[in-house]
Amino acid sequence: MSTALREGASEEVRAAADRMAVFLSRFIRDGELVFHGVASALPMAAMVMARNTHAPNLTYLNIPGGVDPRPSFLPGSTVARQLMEGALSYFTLTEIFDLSARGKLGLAFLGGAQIDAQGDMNLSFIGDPAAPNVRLPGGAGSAHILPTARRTVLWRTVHDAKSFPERCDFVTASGNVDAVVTPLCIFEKVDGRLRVKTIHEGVTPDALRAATGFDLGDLERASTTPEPTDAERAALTAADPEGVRLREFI
Amino acid sequence: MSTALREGASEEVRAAADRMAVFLSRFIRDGELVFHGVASALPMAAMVMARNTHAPNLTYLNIPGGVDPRPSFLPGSTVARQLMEGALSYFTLTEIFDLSARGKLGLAFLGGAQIDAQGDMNLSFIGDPAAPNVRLPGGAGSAHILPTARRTVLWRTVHDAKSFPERCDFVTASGNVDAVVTPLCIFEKVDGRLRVKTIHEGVTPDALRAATGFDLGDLERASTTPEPTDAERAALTAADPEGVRLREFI
Amino acid sequence: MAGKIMSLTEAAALVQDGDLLALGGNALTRIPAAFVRELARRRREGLRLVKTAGAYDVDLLCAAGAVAQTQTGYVGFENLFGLAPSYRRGVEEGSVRAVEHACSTVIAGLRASAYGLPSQPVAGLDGSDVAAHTGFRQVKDPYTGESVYMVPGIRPRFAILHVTYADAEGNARIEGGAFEDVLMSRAAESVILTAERIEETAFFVEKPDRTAVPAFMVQAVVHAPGGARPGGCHPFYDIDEDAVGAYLDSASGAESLRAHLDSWEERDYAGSAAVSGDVV
Amino acid sequence: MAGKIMSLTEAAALVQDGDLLALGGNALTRIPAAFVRELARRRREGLRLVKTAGAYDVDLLCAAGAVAQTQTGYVGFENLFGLAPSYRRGVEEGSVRAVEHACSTVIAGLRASAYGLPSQPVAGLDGSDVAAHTGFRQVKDPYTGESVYMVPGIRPRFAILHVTYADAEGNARIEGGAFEDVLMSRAAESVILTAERIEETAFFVEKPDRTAVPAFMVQAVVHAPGGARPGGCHPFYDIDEDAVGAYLDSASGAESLRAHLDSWEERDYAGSAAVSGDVV
Repeated sequence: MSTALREGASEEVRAAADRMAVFLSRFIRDGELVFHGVASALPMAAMVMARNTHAPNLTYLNIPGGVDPRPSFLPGSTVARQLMEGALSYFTLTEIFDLSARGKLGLAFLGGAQIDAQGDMNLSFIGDPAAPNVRLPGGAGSAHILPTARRTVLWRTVHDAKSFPERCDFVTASGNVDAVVTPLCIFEKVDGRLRVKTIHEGVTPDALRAATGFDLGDLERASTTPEPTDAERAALTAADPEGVRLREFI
Repeated sequence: MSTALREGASEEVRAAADRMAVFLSRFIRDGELVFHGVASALPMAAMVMARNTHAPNLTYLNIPGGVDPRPSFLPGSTVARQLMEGALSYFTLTEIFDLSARGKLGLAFLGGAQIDAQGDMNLSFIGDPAAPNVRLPGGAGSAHILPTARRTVLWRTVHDAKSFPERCDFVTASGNVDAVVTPLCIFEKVDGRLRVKTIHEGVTPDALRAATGFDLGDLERASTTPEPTDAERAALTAADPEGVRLREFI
Repeated sequence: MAGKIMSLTEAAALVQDGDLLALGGNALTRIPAAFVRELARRRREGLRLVKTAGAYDVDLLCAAGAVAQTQTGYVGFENLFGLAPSYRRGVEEGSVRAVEHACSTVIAGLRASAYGLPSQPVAGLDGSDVAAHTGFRQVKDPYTGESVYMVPGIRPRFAILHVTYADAEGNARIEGGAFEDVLMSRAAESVILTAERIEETAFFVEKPDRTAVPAFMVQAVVHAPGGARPGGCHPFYDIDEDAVGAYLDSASGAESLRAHLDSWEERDYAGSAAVSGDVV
Repeated sequence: MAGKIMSLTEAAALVQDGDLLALGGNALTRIPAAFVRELARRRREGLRLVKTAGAYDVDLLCAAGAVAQTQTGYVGFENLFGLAPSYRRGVEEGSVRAVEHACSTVIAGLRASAYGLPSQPVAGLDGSDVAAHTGFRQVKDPYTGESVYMVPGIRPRFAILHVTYADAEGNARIEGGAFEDVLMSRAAESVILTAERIEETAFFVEKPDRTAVPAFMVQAVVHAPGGARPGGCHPFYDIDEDAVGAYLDSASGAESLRAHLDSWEERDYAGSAAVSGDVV
């Protein structure tokens, strides 16, 4: 099925998935304790890739609890048993929350259905929370992790004005956001507000503005995101040969 | 060494140890969750004995964490690894405190250096706590267990006026005391005060009064503690052939 | 081997309308799927569900109209199938009250009960609307003066756990991720186990450190091979994506849901029969 | 195999005068005995010790004049030898400040730190003088209004744990009772392990569920065979009562204590040497 996914995906989607996985992986520092949660195919691929490239000493933490697993293949669910294979120890989600609470979680990847100009995110409700238009799945651990992890990187595979509003309809989580990775750009958080750090190749400033619901201000400082290198592409393919990362785009 | 202990103990001490172990065991109800802590040779012997007699379905809990262990021999330290042998599961001290806190611990045996007329106990300080004459070891879990376990039974191998004062120098723990077992008698707690329930054979009321630091009131209601039966003696010997229970009398 | 073993139907009958239930497993892994299907067949109503990350289990009970309230950090089908349709519909229509939690506050509420406390402080939540929306209150820490959120105790009537191995008395071993199952067993008033395999007690004596739930906490044991399907259960089977997809197709209407439940009935009851035969 | 392995002397040098140390094990089982002897040899001062039930480890450091404060539920030699003489003398003379705890409040204080909280509520203590004596404060639960004792966080600079097996990176497996070691490792800023055996990392991959402390929490690993003696360490040796008695005989004076420490020096240093030889 995953192979079918890869075969069936358009060139454009495949390029976006590869870029986002590579760009996420670049935020991982060697030696760091790094966590991803549920529904996190892109960070999973990014973490396995980073371990095989610039961050061989990262400690990989996840919800099933396998510390530094060597999965035989990347599962479609990021809570599946493969993330315990080859682990050195088990460290449950409860333990990961505690670790973060005491300031020792290095980096966490967290997704958002909405990410606003302050870098706050929403995975709870679209519309009035008391009578929502859309009940979203909920923020899982994000309300805990975002303010307690040393660094967090958010991502969203859709970049449009609804997904990136001036203010979320509901703030599920707020906190230590280092960066936000989208198919169009990378934001960084400066003085409490998202600022475009780099724009991906082929994306015009006008297209980025049109796709974003909040004022991007001056884009002159923004450079072009360095494209994935051949080495990064090769490492990503080796980490995720079946293209599980594409699942986030279906 | 234990054999030496048994050989070396006087007839009187051996009789006192046997009685107290048997009397403690009688408080165990079949099917109950029962706990003893550190420095608890008598309850350890009583629990193993009870399991082999009237309480085959007790669940035996202890500090090393072995649930329902089948120790190859009874250790001198009641925190030793023998109390994990043959266990079905491990249940740590932390878990036992939590179990007690949520009202599910059936019975706990707890010792006291002083036990007062209210049934409160002291394992902390003799004299002024700010400048104690004697620093005692501390109450271990008793301040937590005494008020939260469904029932507790206290014991002390020395029955004299200093050990049984009207009021403890310091109340280490207070709570749900069902009974207090001594070499001379068994107290029960009625309306917030210890009352003699039974007096052991051969102990006169006058001797008991002389050995107790608080007013025993009317002793007419007190009957004689039924002596250990032959079956109980045999079960005790089978449970503790080396006489580890005698260690509490050295 | 009688002990606490009963049929799936008998065990499901222990659950009353309106009960607060903690469901073990996480997302699509080691979920008590056969048990929730049986609750749906028995037409339970007004259930309140507790889970960090739910998927098929929470959604199916919502589809069956069995749920009045959820206390969850996440309900969805991840990148496999996205939002949980019946849960979503129930919340949006107002028949299901979604008490918004972070997974960490579900854990804190369970900890409060496990520790015999009325509530449990929790770190995080700064800047989030969750605390105000859900009504988590703060206290001033009596030493530092800082404000700390307290999560009220979550005390399920039952923890419903699908475990890898159990004996007839209720000792349970979990292979693979244990998630919040152990904590749920401590927080709940009682525990109902469904188990892939029923083993002799000697199996547990061999590796007592692997016993996740001691027998004395457990009220009922159901032999339920395949009881986590269409979810996965290490080491026996992985998530069956096609079967999850088939559920999602069927969950849109009462009739198709009934057909879904019927299609699982024989498999769901297979274990209960086996216990009085093969396994004893 | 270099990793985090160092000699006993090097590891003990990580401890500074005045540090707050959590000591693993319980009573006379799996205690970090070689490590505390080395602290005594290095003439550390002003240490503050955390333990639920201490014996030889706490008493020896008191005998050496190394202790300013203890936070313990119990210190003594049980029915084997009774009161802890040097601890007792230190407290009675005023050189050691005994912060009176129940074992459960030590655990609550460690939980506070492990959970990233300033303090942790705890059940029990009703009617006890411990709370007032030690200064545990109460808060009103914000939901029920009932008064609850809060234990301030206990955050040791190091958890000092003697474990059965470790690898060079600090993965640790404990056989027999784990006591509060796991919680201590989470509550402490860092962890120093002494280990009966140093194993390859593959040993831990084989049974990851048995890894009590993951490597990323650990700063130093010392190979210390017999490192719990005269205490016991399953499955290698039981409590050596004669040796405990010999310690108690020697703890009465500075000179005899020095002789006691000297008599253990060769054994205590045996492992450190072996690591760069046999074990690599």
